[in-house]
Amino acid sequence: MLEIKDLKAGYGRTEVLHGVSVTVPDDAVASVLGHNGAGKSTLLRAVVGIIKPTAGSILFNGEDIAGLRPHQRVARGLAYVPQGQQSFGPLTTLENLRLVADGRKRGKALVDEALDMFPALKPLLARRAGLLSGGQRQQLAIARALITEPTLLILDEPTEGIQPNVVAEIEQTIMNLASRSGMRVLLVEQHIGFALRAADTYYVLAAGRVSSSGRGGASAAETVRTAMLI
Amino acid sequence: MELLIGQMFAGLSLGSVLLLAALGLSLTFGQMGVINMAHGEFIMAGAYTAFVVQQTLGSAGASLLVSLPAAFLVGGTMGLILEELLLKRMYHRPLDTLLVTFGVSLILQQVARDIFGAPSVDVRVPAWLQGNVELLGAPIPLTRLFILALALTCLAALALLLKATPLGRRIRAVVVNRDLAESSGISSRRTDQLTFFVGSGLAGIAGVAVTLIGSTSPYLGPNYIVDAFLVVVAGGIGQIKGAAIAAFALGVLQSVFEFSTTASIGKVLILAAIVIFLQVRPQGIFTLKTRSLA
Amino acid sequence: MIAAEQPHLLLPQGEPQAGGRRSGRPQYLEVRNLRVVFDGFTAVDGVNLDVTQGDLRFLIGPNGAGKTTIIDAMTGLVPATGSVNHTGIEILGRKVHQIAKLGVGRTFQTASVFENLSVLQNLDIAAGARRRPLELLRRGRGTDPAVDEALEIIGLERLASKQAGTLAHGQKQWLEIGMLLVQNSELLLLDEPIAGMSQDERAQTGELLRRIGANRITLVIEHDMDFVREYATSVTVLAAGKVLSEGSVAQVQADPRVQEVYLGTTPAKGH
Amino acid sequence: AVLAGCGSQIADPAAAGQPSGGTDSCVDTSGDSIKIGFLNSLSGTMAISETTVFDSLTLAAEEINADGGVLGKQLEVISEDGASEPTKFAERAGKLIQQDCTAAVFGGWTSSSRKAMLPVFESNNALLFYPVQYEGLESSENIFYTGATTNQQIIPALDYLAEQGTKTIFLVGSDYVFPRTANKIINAYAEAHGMEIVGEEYTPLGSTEFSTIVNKVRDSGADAVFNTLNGDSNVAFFRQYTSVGLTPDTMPVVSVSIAEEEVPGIGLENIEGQLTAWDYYQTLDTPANTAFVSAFKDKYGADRVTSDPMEAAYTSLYLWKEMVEKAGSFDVDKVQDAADGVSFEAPEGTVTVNGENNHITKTPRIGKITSDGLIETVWEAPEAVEPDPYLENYDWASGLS
Amino acid sequence: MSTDTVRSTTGGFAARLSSVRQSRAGVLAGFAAAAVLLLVAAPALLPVFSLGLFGKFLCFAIVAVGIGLAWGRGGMLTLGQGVFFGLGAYIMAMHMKLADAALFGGSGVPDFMALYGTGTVPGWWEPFRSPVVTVLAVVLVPGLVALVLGLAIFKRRVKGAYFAILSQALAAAFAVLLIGQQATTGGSNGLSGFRSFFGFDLADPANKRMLYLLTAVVLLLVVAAARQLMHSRFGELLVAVRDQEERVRFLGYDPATVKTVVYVLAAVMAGVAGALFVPLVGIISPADVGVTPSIAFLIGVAIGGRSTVLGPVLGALGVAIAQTSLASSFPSFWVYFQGLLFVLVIGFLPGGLASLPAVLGRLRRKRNDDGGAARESGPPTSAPPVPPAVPPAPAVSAVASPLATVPAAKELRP
Ligand SMILES: Nc1ncnc2c1ncn2[C@@H]1O[C@H](COP(=O)(O)OP(=O)(O)OP(=O)(O)O)[C@@H](O)[C@H]1O
Ligand SMILES: Nc1ncnc2c1ncn2[C@@H]1O[C@H](COP(=O)(O)OP(=O)(O)OP(=O)(O)O)[C@@H](O)[C@H]1O
Ligand SMILES: NC(N)=O
Ligand SMILES: [Mg+2]
Ligand SMILES: [Mg+2]
Repeated sequence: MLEIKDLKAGYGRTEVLHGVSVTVPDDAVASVLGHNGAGKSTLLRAVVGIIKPTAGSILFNGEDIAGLRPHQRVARGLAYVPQGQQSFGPLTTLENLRLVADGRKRGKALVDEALDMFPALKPLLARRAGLLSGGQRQQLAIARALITEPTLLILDEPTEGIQPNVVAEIEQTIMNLASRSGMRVLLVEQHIGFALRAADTYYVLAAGRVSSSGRGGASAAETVRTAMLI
Repeated sequence: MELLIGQMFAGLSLGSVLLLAALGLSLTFGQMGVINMAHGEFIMAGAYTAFVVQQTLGSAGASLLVSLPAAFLVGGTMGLILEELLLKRMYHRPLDTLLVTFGVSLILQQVARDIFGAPSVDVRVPAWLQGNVELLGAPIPLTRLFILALALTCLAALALLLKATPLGRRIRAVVVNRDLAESSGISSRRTDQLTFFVGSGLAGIAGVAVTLIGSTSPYLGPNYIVDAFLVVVAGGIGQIKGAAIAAFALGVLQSVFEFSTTASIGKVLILAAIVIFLQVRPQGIFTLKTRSLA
Repeated sequence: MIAAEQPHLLLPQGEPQAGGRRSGRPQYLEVRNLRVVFDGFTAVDGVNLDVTQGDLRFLIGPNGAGKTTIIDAMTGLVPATGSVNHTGIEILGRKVHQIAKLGVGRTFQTASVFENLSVLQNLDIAAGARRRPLELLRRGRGTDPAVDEALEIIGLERLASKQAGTLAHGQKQWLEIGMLLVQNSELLLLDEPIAGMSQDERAQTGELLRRIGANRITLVIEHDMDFVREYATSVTVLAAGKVLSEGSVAQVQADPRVQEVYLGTTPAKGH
Repeated sequence: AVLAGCGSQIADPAAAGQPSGGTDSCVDTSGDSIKIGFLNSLSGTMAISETTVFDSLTLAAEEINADGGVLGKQLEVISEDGASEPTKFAERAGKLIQQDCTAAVFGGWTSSSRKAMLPVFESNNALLFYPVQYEGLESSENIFYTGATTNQQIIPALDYLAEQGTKTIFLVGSDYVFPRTANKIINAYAEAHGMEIVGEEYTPLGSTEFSTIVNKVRDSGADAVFNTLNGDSNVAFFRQYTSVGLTPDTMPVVSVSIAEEEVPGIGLENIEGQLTAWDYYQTLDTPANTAFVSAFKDKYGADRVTSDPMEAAYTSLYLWKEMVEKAGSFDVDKVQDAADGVSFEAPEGTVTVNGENNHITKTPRIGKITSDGLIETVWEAPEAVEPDPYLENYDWASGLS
Repeated sequence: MSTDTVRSTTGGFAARLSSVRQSRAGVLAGFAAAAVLLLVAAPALLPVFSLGLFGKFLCFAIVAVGIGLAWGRGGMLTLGQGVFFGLGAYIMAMHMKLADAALFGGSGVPDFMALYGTGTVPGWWEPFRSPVVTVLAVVLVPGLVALVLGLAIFKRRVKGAYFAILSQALAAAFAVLLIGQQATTGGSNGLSGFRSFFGFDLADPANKRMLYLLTAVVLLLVVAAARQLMHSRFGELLVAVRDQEERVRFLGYDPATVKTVVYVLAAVMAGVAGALFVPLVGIISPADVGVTPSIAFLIGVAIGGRSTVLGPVLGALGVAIAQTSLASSFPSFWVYFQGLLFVLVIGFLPGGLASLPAVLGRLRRKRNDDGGAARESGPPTSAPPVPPAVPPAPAVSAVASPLATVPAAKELRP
């Protein structure tokens, strides 16, 4: 599904990723873990196309998408929820959703489905997204991503700032989608528990390189903790 | 009485000219954050389009109607070129766009001078717009009525575009956060181009309108640019209805000031009024509140 | 890293404890009937809150409960009614910068630092609000010892001359905490300070909070219950703009209403 | 060093500011050519008008050179751009005098450009030839005024209106020195002649919004409008004037700053039949004018027109030639001494320099804009009028200066 | 200055923070060289006319230093410096008119007032008969006006494009107001025809030289002051306010005060420049104070490098010289040229010529990794707008350090 090979990328003169290879197999969820500043978000930004890699390749369903602009990648089935509860502030919650639903055949239905998944948004439809609380904005961001009916959902710390019982729901939603609709997930997550429960494969990123990787599942937790301590 | 009605209408009519000049800006400035000082020259391009169309078609009546869409295209295309060549790399430095486009406006004025010559050219008013109708004894020029109607039509069309169409949503989304828009599947380039095309096209239409009442010369732009920006600022950036209210308010206010004092003092008073107004509402008539630093 | 002879300016001895440390005349925060209304929507609805110096108080509650809004109100960002008393001084109704001068410091849910200045310059500016005008005009020669120490505490020494805009998310949050430290705030308001940090970084941050909280009034907003359990000395639960429950971590965790609206009926263990 | 740099303090005000020995002219008369300067706005808002003056100055220089030059020397023209800014005019004048060492400078249009240059020419004891009608109340040893002063344009226009039975006048002008001073004179005239000024309005230069003014004009019911608007404002004014139903028949407008080249831009339908006041029109039927117009069209194209300031500029260069040849020298003092009485067969008729005030005699003419876009004379003074910049010969004007 | 801090990893924070100190000797040497050039070489080499012209350029350079502070460092795009320039200039001109009238006229009434006005001196002119009041007013009036405007504008958090447009409208209104008051301000003619300057005969070349020297000294002082300010803590604070005004509040500063201080400074510089301009040039008119001259002040600043100390000065001088030499020979070409300068420099070299070495260096490096097309839409929003400035090559750094840049403002979107 997604194959990242020897990816190098950074900002201006500073290289952040020094040759990272990460694969999301056709039937799996992959988690990326790592410290603050390890380059996790940078990796996702490169996959989505917000920054331009200086070397390496990104194959999506066999096609090298490294030269495509982000919206073209979205059209091919990628969806991205960036870190930091981003949304379109001056637009209302509903407009945020319709924005991505526009031009899709099932647009209207997709918005409704997303709202069913995040019922907390329903009373907020007419409020401008810029006025929502952090957690509300984050739910909106995930809902927006799901409306594009992605085949690969890329999430950057999706549960950051979300209340515990909703975290559990989000976790459940994502895992359900992955197993039922065949949507694949590339997840950056600091909660080792969630990251590994969800993941079939995990990668630990340290200082811009993959320092360890393996099969997911709760049993991997110890290995990952040790890997991250070094 | 007669004079009073005449003056009321003069205010509205001045407001409609201001609104036409400012509508496009409320898109390119209000929505996209570009401070396009060449907007005045796009207006000028619209005016010269009316001239060229009239030279080609001969008939003033038909040519006015042809000029409107033609000027929209000409203004829009110039905007597109400007966006593509320069502005697209400057969205993160809005203040710099002011200076770059000031340079562009100098160049465009000189280009117009080199093509059409320095003296103003004559765009004839079609027969059906010559003269006036009487309203309780006050003559209401048909040209002014036409401009008022044109401004209101453009206003309605633009408001509809922004509020109720997918393009409108995109325009508003892209300006907030390009990267997020891109990664939500929106082509920010396409959206920027369309927005700028429409905004600059509106300047072209304004240009056709002003040929009916003023001169068509290379130096037409600077007459409108400062006032047009003031309208957008007073209305609240990105607020179409704010711009509309501000335009008519300024129009009426100016004609009152001008009537009771002189044109020069009137201009100064208008500015003082705006500064005082911004003390009360620093973000203009309408504002979008956002939270803390988010 | 700190030379032994250098006195610790920012880190007091001791640990925070429930109800605060009451040696001498302690500082305190007393919030009474705080109310914030946005166009008819009541985001904070008559909140009372008492925090004493040395207490590490956590503020939890569902998304949209009004936690950030409370901090916004206390720092002058949104208009509010009621009273916020910081050790005898009413701070409600003052301007943002005046409140900051009274020793109230905050961080933001989305980290916000001066992106074009270096880490060091960020700290230097934060340290400088109390400088006299003439001092401002002189070159920032010899750095404040407090700045040096803060840099060490937040672990960014190696990045001291890096532009703050290029820091990773979590690093910015540390920098913000460092800025609070050098700012010499007595009342710390931290909005989700560990969001986006890895487990061990959370632990480090927790320890840091514990150390700096011992002689300060500290109010932390957080959703990570593991973290709350580990470091909170007391907890206030907010829901729909009202205080729902207050007490020790164990107390509020046991409160069925808290479980219902916030934790989930089967508390996720260490998600 | 700084103290040593201090120059003279003013001990004797009478002597100070006068050209001292230190400002000796650097004009080089040794070669077989002589330098002169043209100083016009070739850029900026005034370029529209001033380039036409530049064109006719250039024509005159070429003709003179083809005819053997001045005192046998070919004219070498140095042209500078005043850029429509008074400061620039002052600076460039300084350059033409001090750095280029020209024998005389020709140009300027707005009163502000002239006022800016005046001290420069006086303190350097150099010569400026200024070719545009202006507000009068000035005369300098160092400036020759070849455009009309008020008694050669404004007062005749008022006389004409009075003769037509005009009782009430509305004044409309651009907000600068010429219109304001002209209107002061008109007010004094009106008072003395039993006319009433029913309105006086100014708009900023370049203004295009005239609804209010046009409403006021219409409401005033004046017999005529006296228009001192400048440039593009005229286009807007006349368009809006006609759109409220005002016509030359109902309320004629006399304009003193609209010349032949401005008519097309205003649009014939808006201005045909309105009046102007000048001393020259392209349609004048004199041999000198026929030659001038055809030479001009030969050089610049058949579609170009000639106007009063162009003619005055053309004339100014010839007048200087006559003065120099009469003095037999390029020396400023000698030219000044020789100036009085020098005359030239100009396109507008014979003009003669008045050595008292350095203005020239001119023949005022009222014109009417015709259907071919030119201006035909409808009234002209029986003979050339002596210049009277301070209106000393008009009792009613005694309070003006 | 952040540029050379990058490399020094040892030596303690103090050295890092004030790394500019290392080039102190170089700066002093440069300053001395500039002083010699301006105060000794130029008066010796240039003829009086050119010296006067050059003096006028120095006036523009003084204005430019203030704009560099307000715009380059403070992020306040002030399109209305003409107002302050004009205030200083008109105050000086009024004094000179009155002094001339007293010296030469007898009546004590300036010539133009007799012509266009009532023939009496209006009350608000009277204070400027006094040389002391005049000199004080030249500094205080623009400063006070800026103070009032600044407080009104910045306290109400009017900023960014709002501020720019408002300041531009102010310039327009100021010019219109001056033109409208012909009887007392000379209208569009302005004030001109001065003969004496504080009792010195303006026709005397020695006095012209003295005026020039005075201007040069003022410029040197202004540059020194600006440099000190930029490298002080206040300078850093200013950058912080420019980039994130809201955040600064939470540290206990009032950004409105910070901005007002700089705005007032810039206004005073413009006012003093205006006051020097009048005796040097011999005229001040509304055409020198309106929208166009106000924007023209900016172009040199942008070209030289807005956020540097010397950039604005060199830029202003360069543009003025280029204009004088090119404009007259090719008037319409100059318009194109000027337009292109704006477009090219601001569009493609926002750091001005001062950033040219860094930019060239970056281009050279970029040549090898030129592929892909993904980043057309500019850097990610979290990134600083201009890539971090590159440390200059060690050999250059001492010399170039006065020009060292802080990356251009990240302007908050309105
Ligand atoms: N816009 C930027 N410009 C320059 N450098 C950046 C930028 N964003 C991030 N970096 C640098 O890249 C490195 C990796 O950052 P990244 O955001 O990818 O880390 P991360 O692993 O996502 O950390 P976190 O868990 O805190 O989100 C950091 O050292 C950071 O300083
Ligand atoms: N300016 C505003 N106008 C209208 N509603 C607002 C405004 N600011 C906040 N709100 C609303 O007030 C409520 C409280 O928001 P607040 O940010 O305080 O929540 P929170 O408790 O911090 O949530 P989170 O944990 O998700 O960050 C939310 O429903 C939010 O949408
Ligand atoms: N002299 C004039 N017309 O300004
Ligand atoms: Mg990250
Ligand atoms: Mg919150």
